[in-house]
Amino acid sequence: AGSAIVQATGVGDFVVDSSKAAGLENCVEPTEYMRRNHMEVIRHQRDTTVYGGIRSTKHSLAGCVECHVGYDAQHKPVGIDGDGQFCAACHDYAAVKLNCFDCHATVPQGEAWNQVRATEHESLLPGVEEQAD
Amino acid sequence: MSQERDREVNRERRRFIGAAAGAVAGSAGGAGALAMGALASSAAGDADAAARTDPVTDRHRWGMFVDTSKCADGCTACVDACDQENGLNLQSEPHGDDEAKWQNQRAVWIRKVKLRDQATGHVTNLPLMCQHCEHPPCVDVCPTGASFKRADGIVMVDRHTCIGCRYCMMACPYKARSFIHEQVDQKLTRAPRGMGCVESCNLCAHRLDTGDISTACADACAAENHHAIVFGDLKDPTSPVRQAMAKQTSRQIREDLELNTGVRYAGI
Amino acid sequence: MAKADFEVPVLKQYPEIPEIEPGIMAHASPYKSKEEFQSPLGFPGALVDDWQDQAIDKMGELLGRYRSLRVYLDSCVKCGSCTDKCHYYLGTHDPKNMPVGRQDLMRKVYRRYFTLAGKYFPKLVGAEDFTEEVLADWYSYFHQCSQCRRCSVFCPYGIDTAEISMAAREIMDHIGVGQKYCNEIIGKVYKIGNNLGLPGPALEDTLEGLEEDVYDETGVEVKYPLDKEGAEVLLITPSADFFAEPHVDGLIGYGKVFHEAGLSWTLSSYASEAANFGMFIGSYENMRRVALRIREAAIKLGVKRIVFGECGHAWRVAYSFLNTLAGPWDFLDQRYPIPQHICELTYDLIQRGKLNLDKSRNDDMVLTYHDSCNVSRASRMGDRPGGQFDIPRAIIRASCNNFYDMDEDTIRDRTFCCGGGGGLLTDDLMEVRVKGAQPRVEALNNVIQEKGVTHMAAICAICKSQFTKVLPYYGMDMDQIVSVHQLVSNALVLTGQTTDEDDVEAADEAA
Amino acid sequence: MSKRIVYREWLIQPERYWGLLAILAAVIAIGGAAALYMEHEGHWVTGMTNSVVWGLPHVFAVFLIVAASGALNVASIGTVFNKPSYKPLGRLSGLLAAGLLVGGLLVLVLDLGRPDRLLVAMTTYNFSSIFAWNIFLYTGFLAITIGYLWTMAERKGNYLQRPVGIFAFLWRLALTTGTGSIFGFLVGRSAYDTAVLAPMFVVMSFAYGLAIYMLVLMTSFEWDGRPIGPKILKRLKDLLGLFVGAVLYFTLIYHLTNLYGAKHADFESFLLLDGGLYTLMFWGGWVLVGGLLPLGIIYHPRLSKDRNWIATACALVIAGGLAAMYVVIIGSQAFPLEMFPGKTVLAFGAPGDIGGAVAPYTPSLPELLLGIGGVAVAMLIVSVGIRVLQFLPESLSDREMDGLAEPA
Amino acid sequence: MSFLSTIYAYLFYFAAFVLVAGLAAKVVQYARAPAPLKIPTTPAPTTRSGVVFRLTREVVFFESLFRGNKWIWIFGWIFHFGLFLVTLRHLRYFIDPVWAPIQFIQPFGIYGGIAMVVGLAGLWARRFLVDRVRYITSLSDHLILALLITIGLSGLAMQFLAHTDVIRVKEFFQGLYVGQVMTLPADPLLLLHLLLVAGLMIIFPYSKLLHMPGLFFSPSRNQVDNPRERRHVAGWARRLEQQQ
Ligand code: HEC
Ligand code: HEC
Ligand code: HEC
Ligand code: HEM
Ligand code: HEM
Ligand code: SF4
Ligand code: SF4
Ligand code: SF4
Ligand code: SF4
Ligand code: SF4
Ligand code: SF4
Repeated sequence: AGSAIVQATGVGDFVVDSSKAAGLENCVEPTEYMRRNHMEVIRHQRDTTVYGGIRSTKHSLAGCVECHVGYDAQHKPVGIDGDGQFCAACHDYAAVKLNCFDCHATVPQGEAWNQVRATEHESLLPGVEEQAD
Repeated sequence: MSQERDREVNRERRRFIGAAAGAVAGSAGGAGALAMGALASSAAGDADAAARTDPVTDRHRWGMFVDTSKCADGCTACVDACDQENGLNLQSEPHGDDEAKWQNQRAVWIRKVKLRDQATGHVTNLPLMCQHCEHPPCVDVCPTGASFKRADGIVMVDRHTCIGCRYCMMACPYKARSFIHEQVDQKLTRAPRGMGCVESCNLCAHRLDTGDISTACADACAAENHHAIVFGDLKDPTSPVRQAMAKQTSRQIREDLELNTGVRYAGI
Repeated sequence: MAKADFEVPVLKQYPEIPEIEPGIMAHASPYKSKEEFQSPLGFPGALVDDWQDQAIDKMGELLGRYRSLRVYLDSCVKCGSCTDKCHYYLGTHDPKNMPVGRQDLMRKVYRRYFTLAGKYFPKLVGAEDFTEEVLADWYSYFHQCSQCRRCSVFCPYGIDTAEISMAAREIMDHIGVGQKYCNEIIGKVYKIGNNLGLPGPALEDTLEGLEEDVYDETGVEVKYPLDKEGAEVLLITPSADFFAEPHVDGLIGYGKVFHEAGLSWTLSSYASEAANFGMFIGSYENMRRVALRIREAAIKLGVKRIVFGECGHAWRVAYSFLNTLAGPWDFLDQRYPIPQHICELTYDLIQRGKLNLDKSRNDDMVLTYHDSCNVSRASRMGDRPGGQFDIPRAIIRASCNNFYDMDEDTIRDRTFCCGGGGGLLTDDLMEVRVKGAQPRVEALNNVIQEKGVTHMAAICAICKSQFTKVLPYYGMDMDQIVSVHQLVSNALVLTGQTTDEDDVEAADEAA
Repeated sequence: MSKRIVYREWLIQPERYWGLLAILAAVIAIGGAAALYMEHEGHWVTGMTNSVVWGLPHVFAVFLIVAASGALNVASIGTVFNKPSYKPLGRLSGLLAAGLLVGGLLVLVLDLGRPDRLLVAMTTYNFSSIFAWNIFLYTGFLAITIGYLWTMAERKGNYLQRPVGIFAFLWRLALTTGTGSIFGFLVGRSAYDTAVLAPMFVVMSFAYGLAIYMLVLMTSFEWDGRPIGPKILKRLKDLLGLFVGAVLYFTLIYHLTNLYGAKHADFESFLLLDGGLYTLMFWGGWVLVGGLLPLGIIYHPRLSKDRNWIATACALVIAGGLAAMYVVIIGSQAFPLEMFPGKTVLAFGAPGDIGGAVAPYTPSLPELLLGIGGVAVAMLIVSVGIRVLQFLPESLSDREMDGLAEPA
Repeated sequence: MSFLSTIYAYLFYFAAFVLVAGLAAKVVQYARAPAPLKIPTTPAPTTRSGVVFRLTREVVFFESLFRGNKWIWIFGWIFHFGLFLVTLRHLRYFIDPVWAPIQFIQPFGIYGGIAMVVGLAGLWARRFLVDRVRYITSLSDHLILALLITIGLSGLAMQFLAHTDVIRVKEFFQGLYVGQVMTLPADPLLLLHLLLVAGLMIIFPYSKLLHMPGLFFSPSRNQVDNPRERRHVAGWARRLEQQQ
């Protein structure tokens, strides 16, 4: 799959068709900018999160994964660093080592407290209606 | 699969969460908005009550009070909850490792300790995790500054700069830290983890940062109706933790080191 | 101390790299050759009219003939590693005596006529036309190179300025600008058989004298045969060995060694010269012509082995080129190296315990050893790399008790030239010779001061002549230089030799 | 004109030299493979655990680093304390120091959990950490040693030799103190919580460094057929005796202070009486092999004149030194942290997790190979160094040395 | 496909042609020039494998230079080793899929780039500071250093200051293989970098950069020291023999 993706030209080459991103216009920053500078963006986000406790999703790695992760026929997410998947396809092509996923989840799984759990948690709070699971 | 497990935990949680609910009441709207995936809006004034857009400050210092007399023999709810919350249960013993050694090699953020007084024979139970020292020796010794104390008093490891030298483990008097000895295949988005770095209890920082003033271990203990762990802001006299400490005398483990720990114990 | 009409360099305790003084040696050039010396070698007698074109043509021809020249002229990156390695630069401070400076004299012409960049952007790459001034520089500075190859050792690409000097001299010879000293000598070899022009009878005389001397001294009849047909070994030795001091002591030594080994040997009056100045002028043809005399002599005398005496560049031509120039040597005994160095032969005998050496007989000397450049950097002895360093030292250590090496940076393959090699051993280049000897003499001076060294041994006729002449300029004695086989000769107790004590005993018995 | 010391490259036979390099390279390759294995699999393949976090590699690394500092002592004696007869020994001393340090650091780095982040370690510092300071101390030491070597070798730099030498000397003390303090500042651990540790490391460094230096000197001279006179040998071995004695003395002080601070009495009884392997290592390795035996040889009227015995003494000091490091580094981690005075720990986390008990530690093969690889790196640096550069004086015979002793 | 991309495409076709053809011509010329005499600088190896070992040491460690001058050696070696790493790292633009060892080398290539520039700076400094080297330096020597250092600095600037779209760069060069002109990102640094690289490729066969093939053809380094054992005669020398 990797080579098929890789051969194409124009912006958006690497975006996996089944991912959420495929249906959207632009990345979190202008795509041209992201192609060149995404590492700076997430690196900055990383420090903001770790030291400042700011976990906004705009530049967060979890955000990248969530939007860019591809899905298989069973609608199961495929690891974003898998062969031919978004990060890996591009990084393999450019031979840039990507070790983020040594630690980080490659599919959205047990997101930060706010993203999945808070929804349920919040329903327990007084004055908030319980939401369906 | 693990998502399902998360949900189950959540269902359980609903039964007991009432106690903590008051503290987070103000955040409900914000948390809800976040859950929709929208961008966090700046929660005016008190940023703690919602996902933050400003860096943490030293207006708070998070800490715990443990009443060892309430900690039940045989209970490990807090340990299990922490394992679930922080993905520690996803660790797997490397093929070929010695079982006993593995117990000593796997990451543990909180452990159940059982003591007997040599004089009286009295048995005490307590949960032991990172004490979030105000003057943390682990931070002092870390060569790269990967071990650090957040402005709000949480001591953590920035695992992007940790080189795995393990000097902090040598320095910590509480054996609170763990080194990841093996490759980790399964991980949660909220708890990244990888071989070669050191980690320890971070007071469930992801919860705090998204506006929830609770930790998995305290919640779990309460859920079991033991209420041995009380979590809160040590700087806020009205916080549950301060109120609990006001009622009982508490001590620090290894008080002689004068680390001014953020976790205090009654009954040791 | 010998008188000099130039400034003799001061010897320092530690070597110093001088600052450059451009042009300071431009005046020093050897006498030009004349018609009578040029024509026997096949060169024009005076500067030809279209010299420029002819020179460029010749250069083109040489570029096609010698890979070394081609590669060396292209490859230099001007790194500077060689700049402080030439003894002539160290002694004269003239930047054109830096090896790369010397090469550049030719390189700039090469670039101008043979490279794209030099043709179109001469300024950019420092290319220049071959003008009279350039030719004058060539004549001066290519005759201030002793072709010692020290620069080649330190050049990352092994660029050997000697090759370039040789080519330059060849080109100059071809346009009629030859050097008198070399070309005259080569002529003598063709005419008489050796550099010094000693005719056969004179040689016979000398050798008889030697036999008598040795007999007087030892009471043993050691023979020094000439033109003896059917001998086992043909000894080819520099003609200086026949009469110059200390060379002749070496020759005496060879004879004793042959005697002890029981080898029948002979010298040849036809090939009575080991030296081959054809190499100095870079002329393959002349070098070959000289070398072929040895082949002829060997065939005529019907010898089985060829052994070379102590001479540096002769050994280079013998070891490295003889097989190429005058081979194949299939008529000789293949069990021995062809040709063999006298040191190899002696060393072998020592190893096999065939020589009875009494070291104490050399106790009046504390020795050091000068690695002659052509031996160290252009040839070999024995069967392993570096044998040319170890074998002579082993012989010296076997023949005397007191031996110290000079500074490591100045010996073995980093040895400094004596300053007189490469066809510079002429009085018209005295200034160059004295200044060029400075680094070697400096190192020698250090061991003299520190280890109490009294004598320096060498295995090269040119070195020996050069030092006897130059050492006095530095306040040393001309006889501080000795032959290696002179030491062997001193220490060797011949079978049946009567020592002083023996004499007494013999007298007692007789009584 | 003052007398020159003539240095020569190491001129042993090429076969022998390349053979030596090949052996060292093979050992290094094995060590490298071991490191690669550890990094690839993770540290679970070592004997290390969350209780004993520093294993055998640290024993080797700390030993090498400490010895590096001590090895430079010989040069210091020559320049700083102006002992002319030590001057010819200076260059080798500098080279050996640099080599040992590089070897030690390499082991240290390869034992990191994330050696790929070395750049992080080199660019982000936490200045309250002794370890961070040590990174400066180590790299600085290397730079200064190289500079020092330059002042010794290059005549234009000779005039700087003394100031640089003094600076190097002070730096060296700081370095060993710093290395000692890595442990000294671990207040939580009974074994380390004492100020004597730093000076003890300083004298240990003198002893180990000198022992290694003497072995290297004697071997390299022997192989190349260069003479070492009995006088200089006697000087060196007397100095070794002095240092070994001092190590024993500080060992005594160390235990006395620990015993005096009553709260460490438990640890002392563990180490001195019932620590099993560690007790054995202490008495048998640290005290006997590393101290008493070598002293016996060094001051023995006859043995002390025999080169082979002197070499044996050096080897014993080295072996004892490794044992001492093992006891200091691993023994004190194995001993449980005392968190609850007056209480017995019945359980500490999940079964098998060591809290109140002595932690088990069995060094694994890869750790050992990595450590030995570091030693080989040091030796490789020294062998190549003396081969290609003029580090070794051509002779240390008494005749040569006498000339130097005269006031310049 | 922009105008600029087309220009660069043709520039690189031309440069590659000059480099390959020029170098090949030179190598053929060297190979065909006979070496009539044995002139290895001793102590020379006496076997072929010994020669390979010697040349390897020269290429990898610059052994002779090391013996000659430590300062030049340090800077020269740092530069070349850096250049070597950079070259390996750059292979990622030219091969697809990228070989594993090249992937592995990537991070080191960046250090290589820094080392290369540091080495060049040192080499350049000595051309001003050492009187002997100043004397032998011509304008072209300065220019080559300037060229390389600018290439290095523009590359590093792309790495650390203003990233370019590496993927497009690779696509551009991959396209050249099949005669397709892909769009080259119009980042000034990249264009400068590539322009100078093309310049380097063009001058390579006509400048002192020939030292690279030169080393392998240098008779004083590549000959086996066995003249006594084996007769060595060049073609023209044999003809000379036969004439007589
Ligand atoms: C809101 C969803 C969303 C999020 C979150 C997001 N992206 Fe994107 N990203 C996109 C879309 C949509 C595109 C394709 C744009 C296009 O085709 O022009 C894209 C394109 C890209 C590209 C260019 C790919 C190409 O083939 O040219 C990169 C690189 C990229 N994203 C990286 C990231 C990173 C890193 C993050 C995390 C900080 C991130 N994205 C987060 C939606 C997202
Ligand atoms: C050794 C483990 C490890 C590696 C490798 C690692 N991270 Fe992280 N990262 C973490 C942990 C742990 C956190 C969470 C810190 C917290 O929750 O306070 C984190 C958090 C982050 C965050 C903020 C959380 C989010 O989802 O946005 C970003 C961004 C991030 N890392 C980026 C990276 C990038 C980029 C890389 C690769 C270059 C990387 N990380 C490699 C462990 C790692
Ligand atoms: C358009 C192709 C492309 C995609 C898609 C892409 N990257 Fe990259 N990324 C690159 C390139 C190219 C570099 C290296 C740039 C360089 O070498 O200067 C890089 C570098 C990085 C770096 C810095 C690595 C280092 O060692 O410095 C990080 C971190 C990174 N990418 C993360 C990601 C993540 C996470 C994703 C997926 C969400 C991703 N990238 C998707 C092209 C891509
Ligand atoms: C087999 C490969 C090569 C070897 C063995 C080699 C070796 C050397 C050596 C020994 C030097 C002299 C020392 C110095 O000045 O740095 C040198 C100089 C130089 N090399 Fe190379 N080189 C090689 C390839 C290259 C290549 C591919 C380039 C260019 C792209 C290059 C560019 C240079 C330059 C510019 C100099 C001169 C530096 C100066 O002006 O000071 N080399 N090389
Ligand atoms: C056609 C050939 C070349 C192309 C396409 C090319 C392209 C590039 C690119 C895109 C970068 C930026 C890398 C990044 O941002 O990650 C870069 C960096 C660099 N380039 Fe080149 N380059 C070429 C040839 C060269 C040559 C011949 C040299 C050296 C003489 C060189 C030296 C460097 C250096 C030192 C860097 C910075 C370090 C690095 O990122 O590797 N490049 N080059
Ligand atoms: S959950 Fe509460 S009672 Fe149970 S072990 Fe933990 S602290 Fe004790
Ligand atoms: S308990 Fe240990 S890990 Fe936690 S802050 Fe204190 S010293 Fe650091
Ligand atoms: S292991 Fe990591 S966090 Fe601990 S001291 Fe070392 S670098 Fe710091
Ligand atoms: S606070 Fe959170 S991280 Fe810390 S022990 Fe409790 S559950 Fe674990
Ligand atoms: S061959 Fe000898 S004399 Fe000639 S330039 Fe080189 S070093 Fe000087
Ligand atoms: S050492 Fe060689 S390359 Fe360097 S300047 Fe001299 S001749 Fe040129």
